[in-house]
Amino acid sequence: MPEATLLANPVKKQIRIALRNCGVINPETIDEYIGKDGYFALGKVLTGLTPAEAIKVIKDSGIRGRGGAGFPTGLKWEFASKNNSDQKYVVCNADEGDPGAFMDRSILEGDPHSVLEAMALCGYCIGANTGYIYIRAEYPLAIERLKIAISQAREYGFLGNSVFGTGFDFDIHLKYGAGAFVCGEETSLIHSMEGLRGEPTLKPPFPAESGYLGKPTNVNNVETYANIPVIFLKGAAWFSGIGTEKSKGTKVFALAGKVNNVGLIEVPMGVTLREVIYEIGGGIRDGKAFKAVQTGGPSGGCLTEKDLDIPIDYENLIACGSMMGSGGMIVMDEDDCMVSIAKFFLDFSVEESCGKCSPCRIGNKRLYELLERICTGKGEMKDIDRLRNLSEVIKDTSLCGLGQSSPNPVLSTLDNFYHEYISHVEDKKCTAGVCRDLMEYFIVEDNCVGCTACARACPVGAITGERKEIHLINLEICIKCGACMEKCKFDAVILK
Amino acid sequence: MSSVKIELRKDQTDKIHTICDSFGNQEGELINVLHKSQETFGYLPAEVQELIAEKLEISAAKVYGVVTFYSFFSMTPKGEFPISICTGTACYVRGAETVLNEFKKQLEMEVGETRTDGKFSLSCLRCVGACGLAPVVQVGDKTYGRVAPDDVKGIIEEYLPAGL
Amino acid sequence: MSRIESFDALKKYREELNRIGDSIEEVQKEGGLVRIKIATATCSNAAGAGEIMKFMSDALDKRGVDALVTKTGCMGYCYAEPTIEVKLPNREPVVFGNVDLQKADLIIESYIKKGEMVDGVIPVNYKTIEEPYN
Amino acid sequence: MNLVKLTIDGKKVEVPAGTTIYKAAKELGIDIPILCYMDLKDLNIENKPGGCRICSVEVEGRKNLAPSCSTDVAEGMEVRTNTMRVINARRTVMELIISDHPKDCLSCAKSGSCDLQDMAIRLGIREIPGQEYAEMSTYRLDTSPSIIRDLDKCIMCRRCETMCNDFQTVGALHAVNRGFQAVVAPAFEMNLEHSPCTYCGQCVAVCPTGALTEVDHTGKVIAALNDPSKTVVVQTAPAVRAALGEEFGMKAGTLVTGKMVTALRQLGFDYVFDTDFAADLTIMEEGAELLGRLTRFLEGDKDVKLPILTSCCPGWVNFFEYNFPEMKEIPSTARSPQQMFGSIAKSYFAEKIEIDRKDMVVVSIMPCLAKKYECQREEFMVDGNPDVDISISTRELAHLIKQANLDLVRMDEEDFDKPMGESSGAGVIFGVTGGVIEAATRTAYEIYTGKSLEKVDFEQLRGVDGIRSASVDFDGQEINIGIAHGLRNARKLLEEIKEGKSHYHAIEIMACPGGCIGGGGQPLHHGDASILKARTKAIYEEDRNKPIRKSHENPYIKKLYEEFLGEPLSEKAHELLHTHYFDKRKKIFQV
Repeated sequence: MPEATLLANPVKKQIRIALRNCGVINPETIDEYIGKDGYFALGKVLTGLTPAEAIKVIKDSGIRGRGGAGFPTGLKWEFASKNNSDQKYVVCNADEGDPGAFMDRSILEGDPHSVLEAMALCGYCIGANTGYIYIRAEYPLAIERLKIAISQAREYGFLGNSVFGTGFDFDIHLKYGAGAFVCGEETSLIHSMEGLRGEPTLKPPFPAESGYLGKPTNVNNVETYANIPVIFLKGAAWFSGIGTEKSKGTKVFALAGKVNNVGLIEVPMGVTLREVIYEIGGGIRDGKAFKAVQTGGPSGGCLTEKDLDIPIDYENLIACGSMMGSGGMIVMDEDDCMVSIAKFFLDFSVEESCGKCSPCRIGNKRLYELLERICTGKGEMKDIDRLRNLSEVIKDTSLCGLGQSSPNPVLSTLDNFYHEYISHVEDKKCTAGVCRDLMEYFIVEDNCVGCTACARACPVGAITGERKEIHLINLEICIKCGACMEKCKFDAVILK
Repeated sequence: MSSVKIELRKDQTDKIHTICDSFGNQEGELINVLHKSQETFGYLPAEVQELIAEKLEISAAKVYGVVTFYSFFSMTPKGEFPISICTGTACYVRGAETVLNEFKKQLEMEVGETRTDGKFSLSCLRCVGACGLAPVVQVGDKTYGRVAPDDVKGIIEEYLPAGL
Repeated sequence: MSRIESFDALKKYREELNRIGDSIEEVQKEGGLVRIKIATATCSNAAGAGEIMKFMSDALDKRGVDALVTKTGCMGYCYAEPTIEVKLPNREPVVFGNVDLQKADLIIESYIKKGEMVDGVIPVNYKTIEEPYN
Repeated sequence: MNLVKLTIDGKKVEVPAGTTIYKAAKELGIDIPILCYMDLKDLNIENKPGGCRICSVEVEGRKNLAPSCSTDVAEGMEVRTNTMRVINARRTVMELIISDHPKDCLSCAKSGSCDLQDMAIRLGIREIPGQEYAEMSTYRLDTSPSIIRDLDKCIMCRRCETMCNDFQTVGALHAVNRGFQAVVAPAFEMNLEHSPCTYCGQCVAVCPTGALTEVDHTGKVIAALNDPSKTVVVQTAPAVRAALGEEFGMKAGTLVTGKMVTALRQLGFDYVFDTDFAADLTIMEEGAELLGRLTRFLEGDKDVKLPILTSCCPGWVNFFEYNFPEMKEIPSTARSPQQMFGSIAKSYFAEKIEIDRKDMVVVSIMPCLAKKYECQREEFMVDGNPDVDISISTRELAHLIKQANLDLVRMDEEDFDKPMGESSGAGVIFGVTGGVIEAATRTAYEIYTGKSLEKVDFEQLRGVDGIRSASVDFDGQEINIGIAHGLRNARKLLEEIKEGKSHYHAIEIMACPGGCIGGGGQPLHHGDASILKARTKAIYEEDRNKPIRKSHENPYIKKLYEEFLGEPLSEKAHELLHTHYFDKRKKIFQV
């Protein structure tokens, strides 16, 4: 057979656990899931392990929450199991709100049963018989496939009364998010499930003590649950054999931005960013130079060349000033302005702040305004000091995870790209050529044919030049409207 | 505050009652009730929120407080062809902002507005999860991937063959 | 389908499914049945997977190729959507990326009908849970 | 009790488990600044959203700062309330809050009694960095008959929301919008007039800034006093005398009745009367109504509406008109003392001094903001001329007195004018929860039994519990009495009646915590519940000191009936002293 051109590097850097069935089985057919040992973990645990033994398996596996903070899942289950109550709940957080992360959606669309099975397992472990999946309303296909999966699982008896004839009852219902990033935070999510504004409340009490409707509640995200059945099938030792000392297993990343092979990847903890970006991601697009990689979404930070060889795990990312987050990984190249990137994330945090606590409600707005000033050439050196102090106070005093991490993009760009801030403030230059207010229009002599189109378009008469001679823009007069550039047919007007 | 004042028809009030009933008139189901109502009416005018408040026996202020908290809920009717520009991170770094600006310029409207002729409304959304196709624009159910500012005119014209 | 009342019943049911699977493979070997999976996650659909799915089913039918076309979830190759996996009898499955209508036509005519490789293949670059780690 | 040992600023303290850091620090005399937090202990009202973050402190081993108002102590905890990290954070947060707050303190209604202003002073805020380019969140100004909402000044402490929803179950206010635009507002950000607001004013009473204030009517009072063609009559509600002194630095619970009378006279009011007189009148009418219904009931009349509900509190009246319109026949038809006063002043008294009612201006000094609305109700007007022209709050009166260079503290004590300034102790206790029903009981007992009360004080009707019940022996006939203050509690009693489960013959309801002494027009308690207690004590003291303790023994009341009204519930009494109620459950949006 003749060799075909390959679209990616065939090196097997990835290992698919959470994504094991995505792109493999038909998500709308439960038989295909069963064909992949689906619901075997549930059968095995219900018929062979006590809840305490089952929790021990999860604890031994070392799996930590994949939603962002990385709290040990087994410990979380243990807390919920130890709080006695007539009613407890299992909640799946599928309110994936990180702009640039879509692994949870892909899992729900590609392998919904794995999540259902894991929730039932969790229910058995903590003593709950009702589960809720809190899912973004913006995910119609995932909702559709979940509905199909739930009805099939009920039909087969994997959900409902006395699963596998063991007397264990468990059922799952859907609750819909309505577009509020803060609802990714557990207490906000629970309030939203209760039909309230998704505002966070102080922890403690943790949901494991007092969650949905005041009852002990275990909240994990989709990717965490998707790992669970495999851990029971292949054993805690197998799972903990993958990854680093403190971070076990794999992590799914949504690799996006300026890499060639944008996509969903699942890598063992401990691979380096360099491997991810260059070997899996196929390097930077259009041969441009790598500048930064942003992980952890609006709560994370921007990492640079110097961080590329650090093994990815929860601790290392935090040490570098970023975080694992839910798994967005956005690669940036030389054309990206890091001040603008920080501004972009702050814009997001301003929009998504719930408004309950003052540092987040007002502080993020002020951070945004400072960045806006810097990007438009109005920044002063004292603004940079203010940025840092404000960022630190917001982190220190905000009520929930959103405010406690929203300044991270500012702090990490200040740490790693201080020179870009300085050039915006002192030299009034945006080297990446992104901040329009800091750029000026020029005519490239080699391209200009002297057609006079630009001069005629200029509303303020800033362009001079005789017909068939090279034209010139008077920067003192230019109002940067861009009309000349639009009119020029010879690419002779540039912005730099 | 809603600027549109409407009067609900009997069949519409009945519909809301049916929706509330289907969720057992439970206070805790407010968000689900709002979703269903918005699905039915296209948006959530004040009158609908009042009816829901009455049925679920909660204050209208609370319903309004919830509606205005979540960006998915809208109190103004969407355009016939709602245009949404993804401004997730992946789309942003691949130029979503310039695409958005082009839409604003071409349509002469701001984000969050519905054109007076009711044809278009313009909104931003956070990550549709099609990061591989960034930047992404949705018009109704149709998704456009790898959109460049130059494509914007063409996209609009698909829905307005006679021009603007 | 009736309820699966016990873990043993699930094990039995799984065996039954395996037998059906085996028999499909038998059929594939003997009858040349082609199995095609099309990624139909949100991003795939946005890139036109629905159109490809319809085209493949219709075209294969019209052109007399015995094929089983099913949906599957995201394969992870967002940069190359739409993606489809084709499994010919006695061959390892092959994933093709950037499949537009022209490419789909080419896949049918060259790879499926003649077994000739077509450009734009996405190699398997991950391990499954069945493979040993390290 | 489980005790927990911890260290705060190097000092050791032992407190019960479950105590917050804030309260533990208080034990040590460390006053951590708070802004959104509010604890009205005896009333079970606690507002701790943990939102302002001003009370942040450093806790050893914790990565971020902890809000001391809502973080419980733990064994061995080491807390620092004054490190530079804490001080910097607190100042920065304060600067943030002020950066989104108007700086018009000079003309702000709250100036001088504003918690935010006090905090700015305490933290030594001098400039707001970046104020020149800081966007401010702005909202439409809302002026209602009683309350002004200037939400540009809202700092999202959520106290008003707690009062409106948890304490009052009125549901007029709720947090709306998100992020920078988040604010507390009525549905659809409409005006309060188009909401279920009862004007109880509890939102105003707890607002730490000038976001919620009363509509100021002092200008109108000055204009009336300045008009030589007008005879200006003033009436003062019982709760005012127990609180006015606070505005002049006097201890909470200091009675200033005589000083207040002098001050009013010096301000130029032509007649200084007492609402307590009208309270006695209310007892005559309401008592007669109660006895009438009771007698019919005991005689076997099944249609009679029992329990009878008091109707003195305008916030409460607004509440049932909106929430329980189907029960609008149950409350007593007796007008409130404010309105009875106005009606008698502009008829009986106007005749006596031979002036036209149009030339008389009746001003009421009330602890209440709903009274402003009440006096504007159409049914309390004669040919467009209101029985009560202007109603001002205790706070507004204090402003007037200060404007006139009068020092209340050093003022002589004078008596009210006659005839409408004479009152019994029963009229005084209208100002506290349980007082109206106790006053009614004193009179109803004697009229029903024909016997004289041995002991006038009905201790079983007093107290601070939200719902209280007691039985009074009417010479062999048990009369069951219910008392509620706070509209949440009122709602519970109303629900019982609706379900036919109520065993009461009479129920007294007051909308505000502790009754009128905790009204929305009173000097601000700034979250200190002991102030309400002290005022209550003062009211009962005034009652004890009165030579006459029962309404029906007030000689001027007797005279009023003899000369003018005839007898309680007479046709004339009905016309002047009774009212009827309306169904206000209309669509908010369709108003």
